[in-house]
Amino acid sequence: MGLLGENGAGKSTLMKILFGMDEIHQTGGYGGDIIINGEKVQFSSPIDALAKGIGMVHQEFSLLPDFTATENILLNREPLKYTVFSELFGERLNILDREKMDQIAERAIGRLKVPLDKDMMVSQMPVGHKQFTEIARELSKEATDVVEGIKLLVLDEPTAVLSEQEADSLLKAMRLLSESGISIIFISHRLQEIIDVCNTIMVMRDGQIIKTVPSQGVVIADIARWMVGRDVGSSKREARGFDYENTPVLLSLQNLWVDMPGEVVRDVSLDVHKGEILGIGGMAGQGKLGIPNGAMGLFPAGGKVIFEGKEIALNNPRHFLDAGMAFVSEDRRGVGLLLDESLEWNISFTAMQIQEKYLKRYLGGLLKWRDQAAIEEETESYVKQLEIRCTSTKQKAKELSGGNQQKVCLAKAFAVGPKLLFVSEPTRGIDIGAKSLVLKALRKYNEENGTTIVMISSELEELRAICDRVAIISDGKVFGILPATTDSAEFGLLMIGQKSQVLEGGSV
Amino acid sequence: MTLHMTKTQKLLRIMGNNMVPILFLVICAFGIPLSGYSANFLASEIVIRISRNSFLIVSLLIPILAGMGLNFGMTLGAMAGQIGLILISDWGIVGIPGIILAMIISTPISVLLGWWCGKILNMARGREMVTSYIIGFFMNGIYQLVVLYGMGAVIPVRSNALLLPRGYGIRNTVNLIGIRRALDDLLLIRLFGIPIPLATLLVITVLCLFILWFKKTKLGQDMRAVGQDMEVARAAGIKVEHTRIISIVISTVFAGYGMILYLQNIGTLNTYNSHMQIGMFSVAALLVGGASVSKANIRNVFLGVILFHLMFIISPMAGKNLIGQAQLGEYFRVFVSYGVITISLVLYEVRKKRDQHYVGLQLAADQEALQ
Amino acid sequence: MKLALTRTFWFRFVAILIILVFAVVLFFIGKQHTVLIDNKTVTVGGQEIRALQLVEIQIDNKDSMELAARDRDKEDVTGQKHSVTVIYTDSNWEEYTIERTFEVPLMQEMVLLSIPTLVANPEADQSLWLENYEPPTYAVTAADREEEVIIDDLSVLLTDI
Amino acid sequence: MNLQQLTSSAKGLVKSFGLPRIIIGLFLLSLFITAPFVGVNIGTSLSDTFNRFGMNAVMVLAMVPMIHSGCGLNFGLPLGIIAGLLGATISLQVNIPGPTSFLLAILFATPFAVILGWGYGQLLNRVKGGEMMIATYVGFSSVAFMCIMWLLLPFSNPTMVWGYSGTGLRTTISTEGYYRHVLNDFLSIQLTDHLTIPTGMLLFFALLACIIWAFLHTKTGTAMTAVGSNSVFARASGINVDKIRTLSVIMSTWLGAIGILVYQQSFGFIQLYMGPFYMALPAVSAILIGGASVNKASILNVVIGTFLFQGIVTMTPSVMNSMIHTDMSEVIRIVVSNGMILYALTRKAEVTR
Repeated sequence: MGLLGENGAGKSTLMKILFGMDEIHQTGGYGGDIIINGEKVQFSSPIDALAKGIGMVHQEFSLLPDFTATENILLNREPLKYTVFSELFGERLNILDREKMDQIAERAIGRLKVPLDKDMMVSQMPVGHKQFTEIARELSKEATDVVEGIKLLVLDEPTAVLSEQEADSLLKAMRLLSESGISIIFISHRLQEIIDVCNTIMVMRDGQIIKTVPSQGVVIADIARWMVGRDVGSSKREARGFDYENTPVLLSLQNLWVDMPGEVVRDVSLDVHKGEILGIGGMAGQGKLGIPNGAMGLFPAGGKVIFEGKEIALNNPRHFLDAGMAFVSEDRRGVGLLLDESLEWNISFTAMQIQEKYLKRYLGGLLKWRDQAAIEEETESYVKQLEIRCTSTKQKAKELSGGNQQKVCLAKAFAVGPKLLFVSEPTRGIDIGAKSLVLKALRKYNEENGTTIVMISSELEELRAICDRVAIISDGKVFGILPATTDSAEFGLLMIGQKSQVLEGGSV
Repeated sequence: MTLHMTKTQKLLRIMGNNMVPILFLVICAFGIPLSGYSANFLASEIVIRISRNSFLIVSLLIPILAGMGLNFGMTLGAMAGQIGLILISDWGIVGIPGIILAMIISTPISVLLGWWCGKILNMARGREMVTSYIIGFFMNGIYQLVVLYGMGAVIPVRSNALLLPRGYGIRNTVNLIGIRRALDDLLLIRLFGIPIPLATLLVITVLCLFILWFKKTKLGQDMRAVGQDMEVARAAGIKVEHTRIISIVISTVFAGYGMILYLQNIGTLNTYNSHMQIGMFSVAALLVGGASVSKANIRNVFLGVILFHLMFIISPMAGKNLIGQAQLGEYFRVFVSYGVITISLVLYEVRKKRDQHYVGLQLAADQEALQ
Repeated sequence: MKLALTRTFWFRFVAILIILVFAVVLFFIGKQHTVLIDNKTVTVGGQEIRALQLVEIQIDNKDSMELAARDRDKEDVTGQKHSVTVIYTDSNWEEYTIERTFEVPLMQEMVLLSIPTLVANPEADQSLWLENYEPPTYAVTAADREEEVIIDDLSVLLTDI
Repeated sequence: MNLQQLTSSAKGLVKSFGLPRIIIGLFLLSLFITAPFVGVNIGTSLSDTFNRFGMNAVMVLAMVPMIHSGCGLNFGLPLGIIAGLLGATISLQVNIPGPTSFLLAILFATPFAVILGWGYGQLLNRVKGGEMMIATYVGFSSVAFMCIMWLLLPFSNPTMVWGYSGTGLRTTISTEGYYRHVLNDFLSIQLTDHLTIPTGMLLFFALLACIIWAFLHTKTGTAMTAVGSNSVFARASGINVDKIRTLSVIMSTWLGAIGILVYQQSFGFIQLYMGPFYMALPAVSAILIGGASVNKASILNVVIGTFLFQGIVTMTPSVMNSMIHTDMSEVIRIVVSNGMILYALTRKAEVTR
């Protein structure tokens, strides 16, 4: 069974419900029934889900680097040899039964039929083998009197991090398992895999099941459409004609690589024209977030960034900002805000440091004094302009809601008065109202001040809504650039790494 | 992921990882001739130091295993041990029975203190070391409250030899004549004129064996797991907090025993000071042995005791012969002890950073390869 | 934390019990006493017993000591049960050996063993010739002067370890 | 209802002011109240408190810059103190009597403070996250190192070196005839025959405090606070975090140097060798008692903290002595100060995201 859908379509939420993870219970629980082998179940915690014989392999590994495969597979489930001390100090003082551990590990690995050395340190493993170790751990959970043997295995994007051949051997292993009577829910963005390996395909969007079809005879294009939703040409928006010939290139990235954990950019080359709004989309983990973070210099990066004809030295935000660019980070709490400080500080700080705004100068500029009045004034204006809901401009940033925090981040960037503005995931985790307001603000800012905006988002529709062009990043490279007016199915294809004929025509 | 390093880089890395022991070898190599001590004298001194200190140092191993860094809170154990000793010398219990009784008394105290210490350290996650260090100071205050004002007033202590003339509180120094070298002399043999306290060494060996055995147990495995990644361990259902606390408790109890063995060798208890510096010296010795904040084993302990105390023995004499001031040597060895800890702490942090940048370096390398 | 009467609990319970018992035993066998051996003329129940001219004393198996008249010596012993051997020669050079065992009260620091009394009536109960002895307190306190307590003394950092 | 409001507001007050501070405050208050009944002169104890306040306040102030830049509590204060000691000894060596020597001491101390502080800062930048532990040991090892230096450095002023050997500095050197009480006696006010206020010293502290306060309102000061509050944010705003941190460390070190000089001029002696060893802990706990946390501190914290801490240190011995005829002050000091540090260390861990 293959499960797929765009980011935020509700796949992982569904799985969390299935596992009774506590964040579900905290955030208002769920309705409906889960039925396993005809009996209705209600899991209050992952543990009793496991007890029912459901295993899950998460996207990010939970392995201990300096343990061998065996030790990881049997972590906290090691078979023990009796020692007399255990009578006194509890069974934790029993000796590990290494032989038995090896046996179990071997059996588990054997079922996968993969070349996995059970005595290899995880830290030395290629990423594929780590994946196998994770799966083997689930498989090794054999039937005991309390725990049922593994029956259902959930794989959350296992192939995302794998190379081709690794993926292949994983798929093989999956087939073996399903033949051996273990049902598998396989979440992936690589449609071809899904079609190859799965019996049934289920597509989700906006928390609903769109389609559930047998995999025979399904073509990728269909799936793409189901995923992205709207049918061909149904998108309605005022496309503003933007002629690229007569507008100079403001920023051009050349062979940019960025080491941003989870969002690695391998080799990106992009031209951004003056005054346009460029959208950058793509699946999570493909590297779209890495681009602005790298260009800004928040993460180690290499390659060329040329702004207004001169090259910007990388790995130092100062140069980036001095050049007249600004960046609204996707990580509001971590990078975007001084949570413990007032709005005034948050909004004025960058401008103050970079352009020496809001400063009184004494002793011939030797002493640069913070100009409280100017700061308040500025803050007030932005609070009005962006409708930031706050008790006062003195309020601490951490007390605001996500949406308002995002507005503060924008205000911070606007205060610098940038020529080019990177906006990363501006609508992540904020309510609909705030969303549209933020997007409007961006569009307005672009039209009034002619500021070039590069907007990174995983929500294709919002990109198509306000951008002129949308570039799709896949596997750390620009996979294609299309005018925002292009039919969303095309984007869907690009996102999942399928070249299409239209692309050549569409690309600028 | 393997970033290809040149031979020199590899060599430097190895040097860096063993910098401290190498440094000490050099110091000793220069110091020994300067001090002009005979090999025989040094040998016998070293043997004494090993039998005296290694138990204390071994007690540091388990928290490191559990990823809690160097347990400066071992001072707590030392205090417990001292309380045990004070009590038995008041009761006039002597010889081996005295030592064992002192250990029995110290155990519950150590367990309580250790438990409390572990709880605190769980609250101050990420900065265990500095916290355990401060805990040492804090408990020193409580210890003084008990020993200097409690004993004789609340806790019955009768012996005039122990009590201050004012009738309560223990004197600055307590003479442990009753148990002095009781264990050492139990099985004392001489090799080439070097006295070797077999009994003590035997006890230490047993402890080492215990440590080795302990690593094989489930608990040991859990501690290793917790030490590597708490979140993963928790996800696997290991009781992380509990495990961490246990590791501290064990360490504290052993520290208590270690202190008793240490003092039975010295023969006099420096009531208000003995425990304070013991933590520092043990940690220093362990680090000198090539241990790091995250990795330590029994080999480090003994290498450490030998090198560190060799330096300790020779430096005053060396100082005297060098500049004509023994005091200089004494300051020098204090400096070295602290310096060593500083260096290895710094190295540890720096290395942590370096490993984090590892991925980036690799990516860069790939890019270079491409262009 | 609730108390569960599991197997482990009982094991722990017993273990702790054993340790406690062991501790008590240690207390008994490890307790140190001082036996003062005294060879002075004493008067017991009105009649005077004269000190011996020369007598050889041995407590347990420690090396024996010789006491002339009016000598006093001491021996440190651990534990409660001990034996004393008295070897002396009377006026007509005949050698006698008296061997007795005696028991020191547990919390008694010092006992005084009067040889003449013992020799005079070797069969008598130990209470006759062995009496508890309290050291005169002034002996200790006299030496005392008010000493002030040094708490955080940094010189210890320099002292040998 | 009304009662509820009252209690809630009371709770709020406690929360805002911090429970431990309230407890300590009340304790001190009770000491002051009981003092006259047990025959302790309020006047003397007050002037003692003021005196000690002045002596230590600057060293407590030395915590502020490093806390602001997120370097944590400055357990490495002894480094600064050493710079101060070097300044003091050199100024005595130059042997110009009177107040001038104090200025000279500051003058000589400054370059050392800057150099040491810079190196110290470089080190701390390499060990972000583990600052406090390393700071502690940097302090200790530098003290131990200077012990060697005090023996070897070629000082010759007879008031400083050992009489018999003629080389090597004494453990304690009197500042008599040099800058002893230069600040204390400056405009000092004699209210009663017991109560005198060392105006000069307090003014000096006020001056330094104002400088720091002002600095925190400048561009760089703002940057420093931001670095401490969220270093990633600061970096994303184009600030050179390491540079700011180094600057803060230099400032702390310098203040430490000045602090010890103020201490000496009031105390009357220069304590060398192991003298500076444990001087960091009281300063650290003082600022924490004042309500600072591991990454937030204000001048107000310094003032409150120093006053409370020194108040307790001065009051407990006298009051305790006259009450129960035993001096438990030492123990109380140790427990309170270290307990406070523990409290801060654990509390910070809870709020970290």
